[in-house]
Amino acid sequence: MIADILTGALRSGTSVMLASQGELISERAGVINLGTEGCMLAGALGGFATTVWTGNPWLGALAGGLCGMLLSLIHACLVLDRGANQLASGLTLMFFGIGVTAFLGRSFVSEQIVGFNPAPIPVLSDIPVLGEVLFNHDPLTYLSMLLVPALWFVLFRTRIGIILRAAGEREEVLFACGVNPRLVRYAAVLAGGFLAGIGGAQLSVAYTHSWVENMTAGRGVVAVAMVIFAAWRPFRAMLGAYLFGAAQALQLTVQQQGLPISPYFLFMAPYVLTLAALLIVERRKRSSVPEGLSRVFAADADG
Amino acid sequence: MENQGSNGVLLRTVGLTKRFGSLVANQGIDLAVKAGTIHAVLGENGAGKSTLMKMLYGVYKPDEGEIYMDGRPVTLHPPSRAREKGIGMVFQDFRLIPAMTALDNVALAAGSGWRFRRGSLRERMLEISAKYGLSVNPDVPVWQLDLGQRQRLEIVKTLMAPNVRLIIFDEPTSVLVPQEVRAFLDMLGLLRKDGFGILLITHKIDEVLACADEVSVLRAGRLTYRAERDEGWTAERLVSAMLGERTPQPVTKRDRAGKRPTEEARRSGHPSEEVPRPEPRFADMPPEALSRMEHPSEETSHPGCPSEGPGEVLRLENGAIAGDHGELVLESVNLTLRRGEITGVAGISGNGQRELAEALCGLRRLKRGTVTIGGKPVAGGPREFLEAGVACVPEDPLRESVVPGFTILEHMALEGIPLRRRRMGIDWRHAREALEASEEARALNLAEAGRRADRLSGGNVQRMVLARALIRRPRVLIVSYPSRGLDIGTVHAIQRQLIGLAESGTAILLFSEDLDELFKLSDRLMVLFGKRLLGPYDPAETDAFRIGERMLRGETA
Amino acid sequence: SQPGAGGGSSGGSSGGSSGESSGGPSGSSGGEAPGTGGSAIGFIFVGTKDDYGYNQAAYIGSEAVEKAFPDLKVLRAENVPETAEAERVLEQMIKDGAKILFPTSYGHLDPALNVAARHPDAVFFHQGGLKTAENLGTYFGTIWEPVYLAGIAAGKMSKTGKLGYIVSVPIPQVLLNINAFTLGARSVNPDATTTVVFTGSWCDPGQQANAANSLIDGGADVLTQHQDCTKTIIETAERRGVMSVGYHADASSLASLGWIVGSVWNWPDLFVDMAKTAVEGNFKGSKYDGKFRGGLADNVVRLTGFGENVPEDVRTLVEQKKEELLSGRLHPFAGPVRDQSGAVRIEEGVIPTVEELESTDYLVEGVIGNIPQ
Amino acid sequence: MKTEADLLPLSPQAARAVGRLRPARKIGRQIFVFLAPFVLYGLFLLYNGVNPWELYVSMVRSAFGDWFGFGETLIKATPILLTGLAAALPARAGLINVGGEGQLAIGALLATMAAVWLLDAVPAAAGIPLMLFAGALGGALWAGVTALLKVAGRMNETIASLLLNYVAVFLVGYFVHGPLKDPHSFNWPFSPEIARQLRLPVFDGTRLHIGFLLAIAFAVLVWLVLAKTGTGFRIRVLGGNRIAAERAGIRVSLIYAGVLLAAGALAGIAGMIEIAGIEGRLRPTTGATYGYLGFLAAWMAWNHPLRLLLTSFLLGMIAVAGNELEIGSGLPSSSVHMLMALVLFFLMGGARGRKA
Ligand SMILES: Nc1ncnc2c1ncn2[C@@H]1O[C@H](COP(=O)(O)OP(=O)(O)OP(=O)(O)O)[C@@H](O)[C@H]1O
Ligand SMILES: Nc1ncnc2c1ncn2[C@@H]1O[C@H](COP(=O)(O)OP(=O)(O)OP(=O)(O)O)[C@@H](O)[C@H]1O
Ligand SMILES: [Mg+2]
Ligand SMILES: [Mg+2]
Repeated sequence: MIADILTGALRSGTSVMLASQGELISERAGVINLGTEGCMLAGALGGFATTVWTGNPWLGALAGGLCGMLLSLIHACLVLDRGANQLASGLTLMFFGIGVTAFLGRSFVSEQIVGFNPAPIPVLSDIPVLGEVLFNHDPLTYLSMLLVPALWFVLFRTRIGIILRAAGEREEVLFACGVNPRLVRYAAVLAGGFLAGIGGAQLSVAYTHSWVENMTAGRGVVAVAMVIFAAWRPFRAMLGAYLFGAAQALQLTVQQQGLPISPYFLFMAPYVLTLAALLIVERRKRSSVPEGLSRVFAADADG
Repeated sequence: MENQGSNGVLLRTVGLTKRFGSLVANQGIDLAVKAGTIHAVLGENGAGKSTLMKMLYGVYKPDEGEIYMDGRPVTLHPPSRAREKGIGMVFQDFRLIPAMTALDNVALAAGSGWRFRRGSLRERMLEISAKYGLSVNPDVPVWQLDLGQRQRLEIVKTLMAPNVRLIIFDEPTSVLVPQEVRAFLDMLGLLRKDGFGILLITHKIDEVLACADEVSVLRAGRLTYRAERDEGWTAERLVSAMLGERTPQPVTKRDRAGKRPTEEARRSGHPSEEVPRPEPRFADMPPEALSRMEHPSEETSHPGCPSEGPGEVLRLENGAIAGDHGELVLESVNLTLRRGEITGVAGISGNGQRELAEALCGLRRLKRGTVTIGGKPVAGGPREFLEAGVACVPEDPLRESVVPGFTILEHMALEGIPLRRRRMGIDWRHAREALEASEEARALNLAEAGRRADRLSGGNVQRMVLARALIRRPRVLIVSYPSRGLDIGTVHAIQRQLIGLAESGTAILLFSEDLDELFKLSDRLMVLFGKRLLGPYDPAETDAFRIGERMLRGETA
Repeated sequence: SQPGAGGGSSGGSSGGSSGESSGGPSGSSGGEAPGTGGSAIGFIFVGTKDDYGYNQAAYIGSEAVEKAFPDLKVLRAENVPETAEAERVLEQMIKDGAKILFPTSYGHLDPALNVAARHPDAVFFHQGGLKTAENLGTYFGTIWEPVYLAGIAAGKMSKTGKLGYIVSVPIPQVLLNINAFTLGARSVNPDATTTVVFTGSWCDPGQQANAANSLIDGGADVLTQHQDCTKTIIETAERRGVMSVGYHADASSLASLGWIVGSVWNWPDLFVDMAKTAVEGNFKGSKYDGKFRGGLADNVVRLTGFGENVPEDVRTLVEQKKEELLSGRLHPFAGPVRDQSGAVRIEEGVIPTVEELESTDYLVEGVIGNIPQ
Repeated sequence: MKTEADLLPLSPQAARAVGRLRPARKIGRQIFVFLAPFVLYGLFLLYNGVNPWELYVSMVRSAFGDWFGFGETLIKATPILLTGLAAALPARAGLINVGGEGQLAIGALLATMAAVWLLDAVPAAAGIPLMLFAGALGGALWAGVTALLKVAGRMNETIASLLLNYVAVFLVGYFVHGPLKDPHSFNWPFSPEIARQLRLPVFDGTRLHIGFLLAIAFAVLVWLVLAKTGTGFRIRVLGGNRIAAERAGIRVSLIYAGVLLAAGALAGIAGMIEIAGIEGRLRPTTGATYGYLGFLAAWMAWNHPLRLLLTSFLLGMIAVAGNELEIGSGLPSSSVHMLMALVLFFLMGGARGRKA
């Protein structure tokens, strides 16, 4: 049963995880994107539609990423060029994403696709518990697992990573170093949208093989919360996303035990757990909020 | 331009002008910097020095005028262009990212491409720090470094950029202790020898006298004086160029004549304002001076034995204070403040000054120990401390005291002027009248009450915050670096106010990096070193060397 | 506020509605029969028309109406929440000329009652409600009949005897279907159990996939559902090699291996007939003026075709039971029916009424899972 | 001594006047910002085979054409105004409350509980205020969770309040499926109807109830408190610079908790008004999306309570006209979201060319 829950954690956590890695990039560069939800939806629809047209889920995943990126471009323009409030712009983007995808996606609700299917990794998937939990997933899930160390490496071991983090800490420093912080932020927001889009595509093309409107149902919001829970670290964001997935799996398992607990309390569990996790993290000394971001949160009344 | 051939001139500006809205920050500046020379730029607060430098580094785009390098006109905006052309800048407020390590900071500025080789970068970094005596640990996050170390890192960073030829230093010495200033000026000498062109911005005339080859003075955005070392210059000439017709009045020193007749005599080598000379240098100290320190018997020192003395107002007993990251910054600190006395605290920046000041203002809870004010223990937050009569002037008033969009009057009402109610609201007219009637505000030449405080210059903000504390006539005043980065005129005004306040009975704790100021104002001196507060010492019985020694090495005897 | 209980046709009209609080702009009703003289027919849906489920079925019905009455405009509004928002939309439609309105979700009932009181000249056909008014009748299909039959097939086909049921929220229709399914399965396989999982939403494919996987991990080898969208569950079951029973829509094409059978709605004929009745001014006193329930016999609900891998004996058994149902010899809920705790809910020999069934608030013996109370 | 003040030739008044120069360009831009989304959306409509002009006319008519439509607009604007205040008030203290959604839901929940369980037989004069109080209490309780997490747990209030929205929806779900279920509802998930005398009085010929006057009164009250009182002064100081506020002895935690509780109460009152003014009973989705719309309205109004009157009316109008858009054009309801998002995008992009 534990193995089932862990497997479930990976299954339902992967889309959140991808989106939260994307959001992490964006927030490391100082831009919080509450529109991640919208980007995920765009990715889910774009990925699904492309898979319908081409029959190729890989192209679908790529297109999903690009759609997420396209949506995040709006956020980037508003926030970085027009000085709009990040939170308001993000929320609007969320609405916009829901509306636009619901509109454009109508004809795809009844479509069928041959999406990604679980592809057990030959030898590894035979390892007793571990094999089932880790090595019996769809290709996007494997990729997402590889993404995390890669992202860590880029962030903390390359100059690109340093520049990115600097953009989120103090843009005047970056400016003084001759790098245009706005460009860096643009790139980060777009990269974040791309990953959120892939997260959405994972949901539609790999996990559920279907598209319905608003199918992300708040996963994008959780992805944003997970970045904060993770204190802007990729591995912890992965952990957080899987924790969310595990809470969902656990919730279902508890229901099947027939325990006399109202399912409504179980539905709350993943969110309450996310809050609890956040609380525990925030209690530990001063967390490592990128300085640029803390300014956003401090709601400087002017924008 | 007539000066086509370079003849050593690295950079020349012609008629450079910069406006901020209706404010003209720089007006028609002509300036030339030669390779292998130190060119000092003097000017009081708000004269436009930083603005000029930021144009040279490409942060601002000039509104008018041209810049030539090697005789060719160039555009320096944005900074990436300036850097390409070989200009580096060490900013007044550093351009470092506290959350990242020193090495990462260097990689950010000095590297290129998307990868960096940590190994070779670290090697080059250590090489350059060794060459110019700028030791920094590459692997420590910047927030752990003190200001001196940060500045060294900033300089290393600048030197590591490819093809730097001209380095701009914006008020580099304001954060350094005398010993560090010495080392810094020595390093400037090395750079000069290696052929760098150097632009040095400062308020301190003695530094200019000590090292500059050429000087330009700015006043109210215009160039008022320019001279080369050979042309001969005097401190008086420079001061009057900075301040115009206004002649600075020296601060009336505290009259300690009755108690300590020998005071003036003992402070040998102390420069007076009228004829500034270089600071006493630790490195220059004669061996006799050092040996004298081994017999500190003549000094009064009572660490750890505070007894209820006469006029005691505030007492901190056995205090332990944690820093921002939870680490212990100060332990078993004992401190007593008395009515009408100024207690000066010296120490290298980053030794717990901020933490101690914040603890005494209630902003930082003590880990251990107690604070008693007027015999009553005070725990709790700033409010309790305020009610107990403590006023604070923070280290960085712009960040810690200024509310964006609020006027000076509103700021004064926040702490200084008591607010009266009028119907259900606030009686602003009364507050304005109270402010206009206040002597302190007039003495400090406060800007008009209706102006937005966040648009004031640093000096004006400093004056506002000080005036606010003075108006309250507090029992205790905790004041940090009141004259940091201010021009002489303002410094004198502020110092006079502090002395006046003490004479009216307030107990003052004064943090300063300027030993001169500490000696001039303090009745007792203490030193922060290595998690301890040393002292108190009687300024009449010790001298700058010994205090400097303790700042660097603690209590050696 | 006593709601109109009992099977009466036009009883308990304004039960719970705040009809008279606002006189409202009533049209020129006069002597005209309600529902006549309009220029449009309005439909409101709680979801989108393409959900491959409940709303799509109703939408298809609305298309048939559109075709049958070329002179009348068909107005539609999707995603109308089950709040007073629906009132606004209905008012808007009336303003745009509609005299016949189809609020198609259970939660649209109260708003519809309010609007109906304000507009006595319009006729309302509400889908699934148990309250009626002078000019508001309700209709529904006894879909639990085919669901019972599908339960029989599932009970026969299951090897583990563990059936999984993925549902949204515990409303009576949902509970009724779970019970019918379980009774069907246990009628042929007394040891069979149905594990119920609530997802809390009508259409969240991610949750559905989670639930399906979780049930399969727990040993279920037949999955069915009561959700507005159903594709994800059937596809997930198929991919993981377990069988599935459909609901709302024929999804056999999604599961060539595991499809057993499904229960679907068939609204077009009924909708057209209801609209016709109203347009011709015959609503009053017709069978639709009150609570109309159509079943297998009226072809309002149907059983889909069987999957390829369903053996002949199962097919014949189901067909045979269907005949019994149609002839009235068999009633799935004929007592005794026990709930999860073993208590008898329907006494021996009692056949429950429509109201009793449509306000089910318990799960029968053999169901694992619980409803909030 | 020469100060910076001397260098500034203009008085602040004069400087402000300079800022107001070139009004023609400014107005031009505002017209553009307002019209552009409709033009863009019109193209989109044309592409989908709908005549945008006819549609816009009928939309305007549906929102302003008669008292009923106008009343609907005000009905929509009422909760948006209140949840907008719930976002604006904390924003002035430097907090970002995105929890209006959940606070409204819990306010509605408590108001309904009070109405159904306690106030069934209480006359209107006492019953309505008590129900209002219950709603405010509910919202405040929910915001109190955020406040507690913020003040005692140092958690970021944006994320906390956002996540709590989801929890609140499930909590309401629990009650309407469980303890608060109407025993006569044939087991459908909604609460019993509240007693007739607890319903807010309605204006003739519309569904408009006096709740909207209440909301306006609250907006004025919030403005008065912020602009005139000492408390408001302290709130704004805190919003401007937290450290400065701390140094000035302002009790930061107290104000944080206070504004969040007040915000929650305002949103909770919105919930109560939805129940007592419109719905008459609690359903699982009562008041959904008003919280988010309120946040956007507050943002559009720069968190100024009086400007909020305008922006919430604007959003209410689009929402009402959106129904007509859907019915009249046959386009799906999601297209209303698109129009609203477009309007907001342009406002965001166009309203502020300048930066701080
Ligand atoms: N970004 C800006 N916007 C508006 N005014 C500015 C800006 N930067 C500087 N100023 C104003 O321009 C004038 C010159 O400022 P500058 O910082 O160059 O002075 P400074 O000589 O460096 O003073 P200090 O010794 O205090 O550093 C001041 O009055 C200042 O208020
Ligand atoms: N152009 C702007 N862009 C963004 N935010 C703004 C702008 N102007 C004002 N604000 C913000 O909007 C809010 C209200 O501003 P305003 O200056 O009108 O309020 P106020 O005068 O302080 O309020 P009151 O009228 O209550 O005294 C403040 O948070 C302010 O910072
Ligand atoms: Mg400067
Ligand atoms: Mg104002």
